[in-house]
Amino acid sequence: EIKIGATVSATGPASFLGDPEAKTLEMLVEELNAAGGINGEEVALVLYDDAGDPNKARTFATRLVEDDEVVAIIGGSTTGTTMSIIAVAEDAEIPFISLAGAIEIIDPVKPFVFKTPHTDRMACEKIFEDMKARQIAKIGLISGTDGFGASMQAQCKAVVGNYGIEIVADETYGPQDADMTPQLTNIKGAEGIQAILNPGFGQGPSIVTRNYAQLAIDLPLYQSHGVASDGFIELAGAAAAEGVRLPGTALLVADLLPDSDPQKAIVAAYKTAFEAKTGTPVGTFGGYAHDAFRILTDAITRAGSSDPAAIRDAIEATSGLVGTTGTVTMSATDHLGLDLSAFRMLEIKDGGWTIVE
Amino acid sequence: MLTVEGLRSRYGRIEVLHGIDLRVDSGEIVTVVGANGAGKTTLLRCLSGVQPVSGGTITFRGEALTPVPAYKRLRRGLAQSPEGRQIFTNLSVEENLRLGAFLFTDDRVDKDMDDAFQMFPILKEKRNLAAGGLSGGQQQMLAIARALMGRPSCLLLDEPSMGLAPILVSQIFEVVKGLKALDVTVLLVEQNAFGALKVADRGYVMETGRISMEGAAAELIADPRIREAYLGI
Amino acid sequence: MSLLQVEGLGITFGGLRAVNDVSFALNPGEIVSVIGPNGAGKTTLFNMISGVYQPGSGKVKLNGEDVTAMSPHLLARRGMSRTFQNLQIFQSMTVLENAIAGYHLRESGSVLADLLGLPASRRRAALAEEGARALLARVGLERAAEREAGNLSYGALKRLEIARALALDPKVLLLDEPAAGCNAVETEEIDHLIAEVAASGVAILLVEHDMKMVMRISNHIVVLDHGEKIAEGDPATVSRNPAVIAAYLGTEEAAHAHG
Amino acid sequence: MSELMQFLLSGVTVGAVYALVALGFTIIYNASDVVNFAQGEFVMLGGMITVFAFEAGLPLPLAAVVAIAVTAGIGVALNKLAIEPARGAPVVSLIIITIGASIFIRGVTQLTFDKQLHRFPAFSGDDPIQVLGATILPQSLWVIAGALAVFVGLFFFFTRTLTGKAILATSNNRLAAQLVGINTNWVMTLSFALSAGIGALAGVLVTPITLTSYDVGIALALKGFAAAMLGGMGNPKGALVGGILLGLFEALTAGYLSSQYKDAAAFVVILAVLFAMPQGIFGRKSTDRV
Amino acid sequence: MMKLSPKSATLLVLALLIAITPFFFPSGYYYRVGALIFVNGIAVTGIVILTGYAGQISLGHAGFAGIGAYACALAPVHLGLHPALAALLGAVISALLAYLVGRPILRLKGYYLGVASLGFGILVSMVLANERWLTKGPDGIEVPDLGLRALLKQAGLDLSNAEFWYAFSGLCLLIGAWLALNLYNSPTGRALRALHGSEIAARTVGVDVTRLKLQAFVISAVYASVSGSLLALQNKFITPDVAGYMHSIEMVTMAVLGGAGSVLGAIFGAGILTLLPQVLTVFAEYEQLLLGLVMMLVMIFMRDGLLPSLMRRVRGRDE
Ligand SMILES: Nc1ncnc2c1ncn2[C@@H]1O[C@H](COP(=O)(O)OP(=O)(O)OP(=O)(O)O)[C@@H](O)[C@H]1O
Ligand SMILES: Nc1ncnc2c1ncn2[C@@H]1O[C@H](COP(=O)(O)OP(=O)(O)OP(=O)(O)O)[C@@H](O)[C@H]1O
Ligand SMILES: [Mg+2]
Ligand SMILES: [Mg+2]
Repeated sequence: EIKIGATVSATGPASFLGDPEAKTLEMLVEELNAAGGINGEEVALVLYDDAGDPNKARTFATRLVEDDEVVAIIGGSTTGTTMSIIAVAEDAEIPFISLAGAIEIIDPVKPFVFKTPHTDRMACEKIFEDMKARQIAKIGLISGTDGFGASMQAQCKAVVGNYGIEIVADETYGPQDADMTPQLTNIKGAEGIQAILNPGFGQGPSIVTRNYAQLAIDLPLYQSHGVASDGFIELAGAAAAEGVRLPGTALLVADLLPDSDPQKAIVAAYKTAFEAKTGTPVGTFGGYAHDAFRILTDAITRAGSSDPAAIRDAIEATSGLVGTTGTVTMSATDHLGLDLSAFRMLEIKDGGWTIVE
Repeated sequence: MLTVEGLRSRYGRIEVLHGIDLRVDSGEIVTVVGANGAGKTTLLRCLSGVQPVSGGTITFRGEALTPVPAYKRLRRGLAQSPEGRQIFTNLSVEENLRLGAFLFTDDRVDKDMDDAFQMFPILKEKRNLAAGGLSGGQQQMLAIARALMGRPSCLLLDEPSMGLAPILVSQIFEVVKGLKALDVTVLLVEQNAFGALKVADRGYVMETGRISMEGAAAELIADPRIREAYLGI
Repeated sequence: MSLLQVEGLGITFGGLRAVNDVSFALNPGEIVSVIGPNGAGKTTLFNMISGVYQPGSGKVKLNGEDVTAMSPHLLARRGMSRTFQNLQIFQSMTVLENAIAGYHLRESGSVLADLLGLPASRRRAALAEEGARALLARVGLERAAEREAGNLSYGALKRLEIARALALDPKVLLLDEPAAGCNAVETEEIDHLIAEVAASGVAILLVEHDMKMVMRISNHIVVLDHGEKIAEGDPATVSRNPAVIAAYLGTEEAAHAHG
Repeated sequence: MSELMQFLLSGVTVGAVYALVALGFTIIYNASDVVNFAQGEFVMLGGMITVFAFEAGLPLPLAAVVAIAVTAGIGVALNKLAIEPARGAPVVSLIIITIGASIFIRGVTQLTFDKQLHRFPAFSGDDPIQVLGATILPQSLWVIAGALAVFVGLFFFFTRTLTGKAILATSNNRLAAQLVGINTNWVMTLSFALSAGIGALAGVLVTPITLTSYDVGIALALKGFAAAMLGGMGNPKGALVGGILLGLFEALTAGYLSSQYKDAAAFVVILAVLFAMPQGIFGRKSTDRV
Repeated sequence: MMKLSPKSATLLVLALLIAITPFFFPSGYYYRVGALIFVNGIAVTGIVILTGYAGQISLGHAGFAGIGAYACALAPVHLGLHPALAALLGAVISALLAYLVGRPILRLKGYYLGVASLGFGILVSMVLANERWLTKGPDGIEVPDLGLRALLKQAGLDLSNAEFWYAFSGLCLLIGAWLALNLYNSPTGRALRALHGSEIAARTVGVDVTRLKLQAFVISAVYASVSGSLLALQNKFITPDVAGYMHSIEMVTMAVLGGAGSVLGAIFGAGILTLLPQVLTVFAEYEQLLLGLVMMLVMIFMRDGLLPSLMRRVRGRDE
């Protein structure tokens, strides 16, 4: 039996991330064992819910390593929890695949730490590329004060200059706020503003989108991958969400992909299985866990052993593995293995997703 | 009317009433005297149901009272003016009185309130003041008046004269006497044993949780032991 | 100059003149009683003197120093101590601890010493405990020392308050109805205690409705009605005053007071 | 000008949400001196049950009524199963029980329903209404009207009815309340039913604006608590004014100063107000004398 | 046989528990949980002084934990202080801040004090989350190593990370408990409990209530700060969550659950609430539900807190 450990934020403020991640992992383990496991060996998943609390995450990581004696860890839904787990994994020399966005996780490279989501910075870059193409030069930013929003805000501000774009208004909202019209009113009134970007997750972006419609702001609205799921359209309301653009993964547009697309088969399979099992629409975040699990099992298979060091080496040698976020090719200097092509710029039209060419 | 037999009660593991036998007949005024800590208050608390009974029986108008929860005892006609006054400090004087008649919504409530104001005119003056702002003696008057608002057939008074000016002390005893005419039975716990025994028909002496003496009030007043131990004469 | 001087003290509560222009003086070893009908303003007067209420007008002088509206803990330092008509007991502490609390000013040192449990701090605490036990014996509560104070009967609590107030070793002691809830015999005991304390040179200001006690031990009586001083003098004079009889004593009590 | 108007409208909308939660606190507090930290869960339940009843095919009004009734029932159960058995326990212990209850309710909700965000349609559509160059959603008007209606009802209840007085009497002096014939257990049951019902009503009204999920309760409870303290705990007037003021502070700070520190600014104002008025704006001083 | 004072008995029990339990630890993970219990125990001991002794409610003490934690993250980097000194600096800053904040808010009573302190805690956690330039924002910041373990290793005592923090936090807890127990029966402790019972009576016996409350607030803030520092140093990483209101409420809950009036009780409460989530992981989905249920049941059946109620029951059987 091969023991894989995971700690994700299945409850708490980051349950938007952790809940689909947990469900995905459970589903994939079942699938894998039904198909005969890895090299004939069963896989056991030890899954903990750290509720988004970094302190708990560290305790669970210790528990996974010391008590459950797992061969690798997946998890850390947020950057905070990930950073807590890293110290433990590095100490114990157990491979760890993170599901969080920050670039600090893999830059600088730490021997035993990997991650699957494209970085927040890449999301910003994808958005700014699209803005640049539309000749937008002045934008307003409105982000949540939670870890996701704050990290996106910082990363976007760091790279925005590269695209000749200027942020002329920068506002935030609390993760549980009920009304963002004051912030939007201020942004709307900023000199020469051409578009608004709202990185965040949870209810915030839905409320922003609705307030946007309420105030009849007719500037392009960009959201982030934080809300890349069908749920967002429903919560924001199809009318209000019309025309919203965001960088998403292939997962959301599985049916729109041409058959030639290498990701098509993978994302379609995951989407069908997940939606059948849980009854909830797939989203980007479950996809991260999906990819992490694929990378790990692929590595264990190739390593032909469940020795952590061997697994680590095999993960680093991952090449051309197709996941929901993109095609992963890792190296000793790149523990992420994705490029910007992992993202697709999506636009909401008539209550559904379309791919922006 | 009220019969107590072998009543025991305890706070935690410490028993403070060790089997009290006591009887109050209809229309009677009965007083209980005793030193500090004898258990007088505890006895009254048992009667009104706010103190658990660990043994013995209480019978009121022929029915066992022990299983009746405190809030239902007033319905049966048993009202109490408790030790420490226990008024609703945050409510106005008038609201206190109105709540005294919580069980009633008829016109008599207003009349009773007028009677109460007549008995203690100061309460009328202060009717809109939060009761917590009253002076000690005024609060005592309110506690008595509130108990009367419940139209009791049997009234339990715990040291009603405490904190009252001398002129009012005599008035209170007059009121107690007057209740007799209204057919209200009274069980009176008093430190002013002299005054209490003078208005009472019968009396009990309580010592550390037991009844040590009982008899007609006139006899007790004359008893030298009582005179020395409680009347200080 | 008297030890405690009250000059023209007054206060109003939402239009009601609870106390108006009351003056008197109190000397060491003297017992001055304040009497008057319910609501006359006696407790309010006490509250102003002891810094619980801020007087609207007038002055309180202690040992010649103006202490009007001074915070109670500072008054305590200057030797003033009191009991309460509405009991103020530290309910969840033991009887003994309640009494020791009265030694606060004499036993307390620095927090740091207390945190570290330094011998000096422990020594002071031990002294306070010794004194407190003696005081409890004096009010007849020695056997209840280890009981939780909230569990005592009303009369016992009254006596505990007196013990606590005495623990301060006060120069001026304010007692608000110390005998309420005590029978005639118990009242006499308190009576003796107060007389003893006064004899040791403490100035005592007393509010009490038990006329026997008041007449027996007071050197001087101040009578309040509706917040105003309506009479004052020695017990005999006051108890004969028709205004006092009408407002407060009633004819029966007045007869008692003489007989 | 129209900016200010927009800030004010936003503030009043959010403030009405807080006020509704704060109003829910008043009854249980008035009956028992306990701040019920599960109040936010009542709001959450109101929203969640409506969502699922609505999705199950009930018409929205009926779904809302079901949600309010069920939540009131849960309030009663909470009292019967957890508060009443702990009778006589210190107030802090009761508060911990309500915290436990809130965690428990959240856990059960997450199991019975799910962890997703939900909403149901606004009662009168989503077309904004223009007011002096600013806009407000019709649903906000519903929330504001709801807060006002609950306020009026509670105000009348506590000042004019004997039952209302009985509730106040119970918290003021439970022993005396029993002596005058008040069934204090029943008073507690009634208070929990009413509080829970009001909480659920709040949930029904605000969900189209704020969305709901199993864990929205904590934040709402916290803001409602702050609002209630600002206005003066236990007083319906205080809950209403405190809620609206808190909403306005937040909106104006977000609009004119810094959206990052708007919550902080709101608390600074609360501190300042409490400094001047230690019992909140309408709180009454306790009148116990010594 | 000499009769132990309650203070010595408590300390002895605590010391024995800390020393003996490791013999039953099957893996390093148990040391980690133990260390967390001790860290929480320290914070909760502070709450005992403030709430259990003096009767003042705080819903913002995590703010001080945050200051203690971030001092350890920031002072070594920006001021070049050794982490141990940084913790000390954190404690000093916490004490100062508690003094400044406490002066105005301690005039408030009950829930009003609760909401004011809650505001303070939220303010701290907002600053920690929002001032990215200093604190790196909500995603957290690294904390340098204390270096003590390396020193011990040189001295020939080679402890694993978890073992070291178990021992070190345990020692700190013992010291903290010792101080708090000293306080209980001291003049100051008595005065604190007196003002809890009746403020006005405390004043009339000469207690400077304002000053004393402030002292209790400052002392408890230092406890919270030390607890935060230990957590940060142990985890070598800290996020603003440490200052969040959930953490404040958790502290109070631990204290009340175990028995806010007694040091040992409160530490017991810290133990239970730290262990519970670890035990409940086997019930995965039901964890929250069970946690809430346990909290309710304990308070219903042991209204004065776990330990005092248990002790009473044991004693009751003796007689
Ligand atoms: N809440 C309580 N817990 C424990 N013991 C109590 C409690 N209340 C009273 N007692 C004890 O019970 C005994 C009887 O008290 P009770 O109050 O009935 O006396 P009492 O006769 O009314 O005295 P008093 O004249 O002083 O009012 C006393 O020894 C008292 O200490
Ligand atoms: N805080 C307050 N608010 C309103 N009225 C008050 C307040 N304090 C005192 N009063 C009023 O002032 C008057 C004097 O009260 P005080 O308590 O001083 O009387 P007292 O002489 O001590 O009476 P008693 O003998 O009954 O104790 C009373 O009429 C009382 O109602
Ligand atoms: Mg009594
Ligand atoms: Mg008085």
